Amino acid sequence: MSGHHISSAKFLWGIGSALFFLTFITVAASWVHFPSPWNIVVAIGIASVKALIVVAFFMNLWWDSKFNSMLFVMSLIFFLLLIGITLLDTLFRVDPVPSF
Amino acid sequence: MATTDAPNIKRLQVRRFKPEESPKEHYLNAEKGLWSWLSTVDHKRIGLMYFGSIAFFFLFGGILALVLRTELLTPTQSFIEAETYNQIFTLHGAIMIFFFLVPSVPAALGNFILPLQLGAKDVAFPRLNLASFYIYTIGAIFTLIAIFTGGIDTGWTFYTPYSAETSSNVIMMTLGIFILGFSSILTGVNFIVTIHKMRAPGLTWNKLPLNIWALYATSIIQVLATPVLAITVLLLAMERMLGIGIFDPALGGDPVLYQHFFWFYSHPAVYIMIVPGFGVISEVISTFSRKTIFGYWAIALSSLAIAFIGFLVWGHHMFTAGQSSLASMVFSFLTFLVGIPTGIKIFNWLATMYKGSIDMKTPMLYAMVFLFLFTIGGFTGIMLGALVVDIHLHDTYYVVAHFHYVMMGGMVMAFLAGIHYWWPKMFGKMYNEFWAKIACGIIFIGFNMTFLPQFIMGAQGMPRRYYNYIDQFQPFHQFSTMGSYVLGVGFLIIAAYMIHSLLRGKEAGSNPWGSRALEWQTSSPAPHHNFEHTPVIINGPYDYHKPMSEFQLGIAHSHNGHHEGEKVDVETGTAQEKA
Amino acid sequence: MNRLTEYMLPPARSTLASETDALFHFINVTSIILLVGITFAILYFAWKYRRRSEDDVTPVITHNNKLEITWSVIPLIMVMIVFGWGFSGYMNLVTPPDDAYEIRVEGASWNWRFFYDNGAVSVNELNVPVDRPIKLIMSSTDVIHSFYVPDFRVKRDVLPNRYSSIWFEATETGQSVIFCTEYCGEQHSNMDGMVNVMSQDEFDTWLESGNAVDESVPPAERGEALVSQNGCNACHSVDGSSGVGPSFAGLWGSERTFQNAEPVTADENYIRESILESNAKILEGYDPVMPSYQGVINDQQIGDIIEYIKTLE
Amino acid sequence: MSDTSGVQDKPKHLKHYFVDSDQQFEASKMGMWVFLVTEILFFGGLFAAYIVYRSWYPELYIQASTELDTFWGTVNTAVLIGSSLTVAMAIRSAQLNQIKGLITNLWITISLAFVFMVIKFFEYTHKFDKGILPGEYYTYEGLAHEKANIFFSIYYMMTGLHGIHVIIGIGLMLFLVYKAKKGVFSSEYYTPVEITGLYWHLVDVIWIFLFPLLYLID
Repeated sequence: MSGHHISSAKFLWGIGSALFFLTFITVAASWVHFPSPWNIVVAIGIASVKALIVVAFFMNLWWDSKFNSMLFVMSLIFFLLLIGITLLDTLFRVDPVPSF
Repeated sequence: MATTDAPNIKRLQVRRFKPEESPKEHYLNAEKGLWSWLSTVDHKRIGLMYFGSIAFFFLFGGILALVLRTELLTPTQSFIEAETYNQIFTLHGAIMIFFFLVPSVPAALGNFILPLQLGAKDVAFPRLNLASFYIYTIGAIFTLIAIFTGGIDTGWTFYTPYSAETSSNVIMMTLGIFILGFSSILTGVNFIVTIHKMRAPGLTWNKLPLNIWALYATSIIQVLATPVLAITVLLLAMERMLGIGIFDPALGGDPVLYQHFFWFYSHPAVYIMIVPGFGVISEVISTFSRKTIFGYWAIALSSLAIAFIGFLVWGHHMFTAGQSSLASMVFSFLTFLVGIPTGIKIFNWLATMYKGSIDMKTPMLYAMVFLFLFTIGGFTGIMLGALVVDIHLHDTYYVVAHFHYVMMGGMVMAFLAGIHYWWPKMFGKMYNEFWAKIACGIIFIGFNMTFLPQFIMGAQGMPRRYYNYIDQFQPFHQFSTMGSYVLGVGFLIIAAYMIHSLLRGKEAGSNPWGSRALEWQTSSPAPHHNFEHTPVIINGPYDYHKPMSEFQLGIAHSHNGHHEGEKVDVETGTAQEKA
Repeated sequence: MNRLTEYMLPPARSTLASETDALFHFINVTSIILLVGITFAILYFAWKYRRRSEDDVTPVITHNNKLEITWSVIPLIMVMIVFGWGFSGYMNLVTPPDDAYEIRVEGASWNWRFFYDNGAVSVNELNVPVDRPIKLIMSSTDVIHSFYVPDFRVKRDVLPNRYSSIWFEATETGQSVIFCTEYCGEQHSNMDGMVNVMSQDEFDTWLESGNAVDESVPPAERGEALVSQNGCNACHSVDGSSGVGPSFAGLWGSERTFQNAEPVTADENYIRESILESNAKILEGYDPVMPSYQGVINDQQIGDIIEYIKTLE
Repeated sequence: MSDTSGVQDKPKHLKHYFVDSDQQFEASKMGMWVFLVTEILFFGGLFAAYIVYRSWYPELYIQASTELDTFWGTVNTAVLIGSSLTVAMAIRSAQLNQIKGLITNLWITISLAFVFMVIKFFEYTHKFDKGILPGEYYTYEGLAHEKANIFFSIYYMMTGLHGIHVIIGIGLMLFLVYKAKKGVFSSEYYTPVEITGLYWHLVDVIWIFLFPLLYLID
C-alpha cells in the first residue's frame, strides 16, 4: 500500500514549527538591506525552501510514487520556461528612440 | 487493471474469447431514453455526444467559412457589411479552433477508443468525464449567447488593445472560452490517469498502441498549456471590467506581453489539435498495410518530443510584433527543431507502407491524402519559420493557406480517417464504400482549389482579414471561392452516406478490417463494459505476423464471461504484470 | 520552375528584396522536390504493394537505424541552413544604415500619417527619394497596426506604447502599395496607402511645396483636396450617405446633439474642435473612433476645409 | 471486472471499474496532482506578469511595496501555515480512524482560513479608502511613479485570485465536515480528505511565494 504514509503528530508539529521559523527568517531578511540582485535571491530562496518542505512532507511527495513528484517538477520547468523565454524578449528590446 | 505492484512474472490462466459477431446487447441499447444518454458515465456514449456536438460546430463554422468566401468574390462589398464580415471571420476562427479542432480527436474519438485500446472498463474518472462534456456545453452556450447578442470582431486571437476597447461583447466570449478550457484540462487529467493506472494485464509501455502515445502527449500539452490561456483570458476580462492596465498602453501596460501569454497556449494548442491526428494515422496506415509499424519508438517518442518542443516556439507568431531580435532568433531556431520529429513521423509512415499489403479502403485513402496535404503544410511551415521570409509573409494569405493545410489538410483528414476507421466499431454498421471514395476525391480537389491560390495570393502580399482588397487579387479569390463550394459539397456527401449508414447500413462484423488492435477484439458495437473478459496482452499492437487468436486472450475464469469460448492452444500464457 | 516562384512574388523594388526572394525560391524549390518524392513514394507503394489476397504475409521490419538517422540528420542540416540564411537576412533588415533619412510615421485608426523633418505632413502618401536608405520611426495613436510594403518586403507592427522602426532603400521610382496587416477594427481593409518613390530633386521640390499655400486656387477647392488627401472621405461622406462618421452634407449651421456634451450649432469652433480633439463631442449613434489630427492639419488648412464644408448642402 | 484472487466482498466505496481500493486511491491522487499542475501554471501566468513588470519598473515596485503592511502580511502567512498544519493533522486523524479528531482539525482549519480572509478584507478596505484601486480607478497620489497602478493591478489580481482559491478551500472543507459527520470517512476510505488537503497545501505554497514577492521588497 504505497501511498498510505502516516506521519506522526510530533513530526507534523516539527514541520509546522520549521515553517513558522522560516517565515520569521524571511521577514528578518527583509530588514537587512541586501544589494539589489541578492535581496530577490534570498527571498526566493527562503520561500522555495518553505515550499519544498510543505510539498515534500505535508503533501507526502517524499513517500509518494515518483510520478507525482515528476509531475510537480514538470510544472515548475514549464513555468520557468514561460518566464525565461518571455524575458528573452522583454529584457532585450531595442528602442529606436527613447520611448514614452 | 494492473493489480500487484511488484513487477514479478505472474502466471495467468488464459483462454481465447472470440468476439460475438452480431451482439443483441451492446452499449447503444443497454439503456433506453434521453435521460440514460444525458446522465451516462459510459465513455463510449460521452464520446458520441462529443461527436455530435463537434459535427454541429463543424457545420456551423463551415457555413461561416462559405459566407466569408462568398463575400470575397468581389473586391468591394458583395452582400454583407464590413462589421458583419469582421465578426464572421472571428467566429469562424474561434468556433473551428475551440469547438471543433481542440476537442475533436481527443474528446470524441479519444473518449470512445482509449479505454477500448487499453482493455479497461472505463476512463479513470467517468463522472469527471461527463462533467467535462457538460462544461463544454456550458462554454458553448456562453459563446452562442455572445454570438447572438452582438458578436465579436476582434479575431480569434483577441489582441489587445483593440479587444480591450471594442464595443463587441468580448467578455461573454472569453468567459465561454475560459469555461471551455476546463473541459480540455479535465479530459487531459482523465486520459493521463487512465493510461497510467488502468491498462489491461500484460499491456506494458512498449505494447501501447501509438494512438495511446499520441493521446498521452496531447493530454500533457492540454494540462500544461490550457491554464495559461485561462489566466490570459481572465486578465483580458479584468482589463475590460476594471481596466487593470497590464495590457493597456495608456496605463503603462504592454500589448506584446498579451501576445506572449496568448501564444504560449495557442501554439501548443495547434499541437493539441494535430498530435492526436498522428495517432489515428499510425493506426490506420498500419492496419490497412497489414504490416507492423516501422520505427515504433521513433513515432512514440516524436509525439512526446513535439509535445515538449511545442512549448518553446510560440514566438514565431510574433516575428513582426516588435519582439527583440534575440528572441526572434531563438524562436526561429526552435521552430525548425520542432519540424524534425514531424518529418520523422512522415518518413516512418511511408516506410510502414513499404512492402505492406495495402488495402485501399476509405480510411487509407484519407490517410494518404493526409500525408500529401500535411507535407505541404509542413514545408510552408518551414518557409514561415525562416525569419526574413516571415517578415514578408506574416499576416498574409500565405499564413492562412499554411494553417488551413496543416489544420484542415492534416487534422480534418486524420479525423475523417478516424471516423471511417472506427465507424463499424461505434455503430456496428458499414458505410457505402463507393460514395465514401467519391466524397474523399471531391474534398481533395475542393481543398486544393480553395487553398493553393491563397499561397500565391499571400506571397504577392494579400493581407489577412481583409474585407476589401485590390483588384490584382480578384481572380485568386474567385477561384478559391469556387473551391470552397466544392469542399462544402464534399462534406455534405459524407454527412449523407453516414446518416444512411446509421439507418440502413449493412451489418459490420467485429473486425471488418482484420486489425490486431485490441478495440477490434470485442464485438461491435462494443458491450456496455467493453470486454466480456479481462483481456490479456502478449503481443505488440501491430504484430500482423502473429495469428489473430493470440490477440483475443482473456483471463480464463473471469466470471463475468457469459459464454464458453473454445479451449485455446496456449495452455497458460505468461503475462508480465507491471504497476 | 523559377518562372512559377517569380510569378508568386511582387516586383522587388528595394535593395533587400532580392535576398528575401532568394531564400523564398530556395525553400520553394527544395520543398517541391521533396514533395514530389514523397508523393511518388505514396502512390508507388499504394500501387505496387496493393493487397492481392486476404492472407498476404508482410515482412516484419520494425526499424532500420541507418535509414532513420539519415532522414533525421539530413533535414536537420537543411533546416539549419535555412535558419542561418533567414537570420542573416533578418539582421540586415533590422539594422538601418546610419545615414538613413528619417521619417516619422503615425498609424491611426484607418489612415497613415507621415511627418518629414522639415515639418511637411502627408496622409496615406509616403513620398521618398530613390536610391537612398529611408528609416521610418513608427508609433500608433490607438490600437496595434502593422506597416507592410510588399514591394520592399518590409513589415513591422506599429505599437501604441513604443516606437518601432524599419528601413528600406527603394531601387526604382514608381508607386508601391502600403497595407495594414494587423487587424485594427472595422476599416482595417481600407487602411492602405501609397509609397511614391521619386528622384531626389523631385522629392526636394515636393518637400518645399508641401506646406506652401497655392493662392490661385479658391479656399473651398483647396479644402476639397485636403478632405480627400487626409482620408476624411474614408469615414465622412459628402453626399449624405451614412458611413463610419457623420456625413458633411448639410453639416454647416445645423443643430448637433451629442452623447457627451450640450447640443451646439455647427460653426467654425465646433468643426475646428472636432478636427483637433475629435472625441470631445461625439454625435448620437456614432462611436468615438476618430483619431485626432493635431499636428497633422494646420490652421490654414482647417480654414480651407471649413470653406469647403460651407459649400456642401 | 473480476479480481484475479477470486471473489471477495467489495468495500462500499470501491467503483466497479477499479480492481481494488488501493488502485482507486492512487488514481485519485495522481488525478489531483495533475490538476495541481494546472493550478501552478494558472498562477504562473500572474507571476510571469509580476516578473516582467518588475524587470521594467524596479523602482516602482520598491516604492509601491511600502504601501503594503508587512506586519499583517506576516500574520497572514503564519495563519495560512497554521491552517496547512491543521489540515495535515486532519488527514492524519482520518488515516487513524479518529473521526472526531478529523472534524475538530477541519473546523480549526476553516476558522484559520476565515481569519486569513478577514485580514485580507481589512487590508483591501484600508487601501480602498486611500484611493488605491485597481486599474483606471486608481486615484492615489502618494507615489511619484506615473505607472503606479500597474503594481497594484498585479497585487489585486494575485491576492484576489488567491483569495478566491481560499474561499473555494473553505467550501470544500465544509463539505468534508458534512460528510465526516455522516460517517463516510474511515481509515479504509479517506481519499476526499487527502485530495482537499493537497489542494489546501498548494494554496498555502502559492501564498508562501506571494508574501515575499509583494510585501518584502526592500
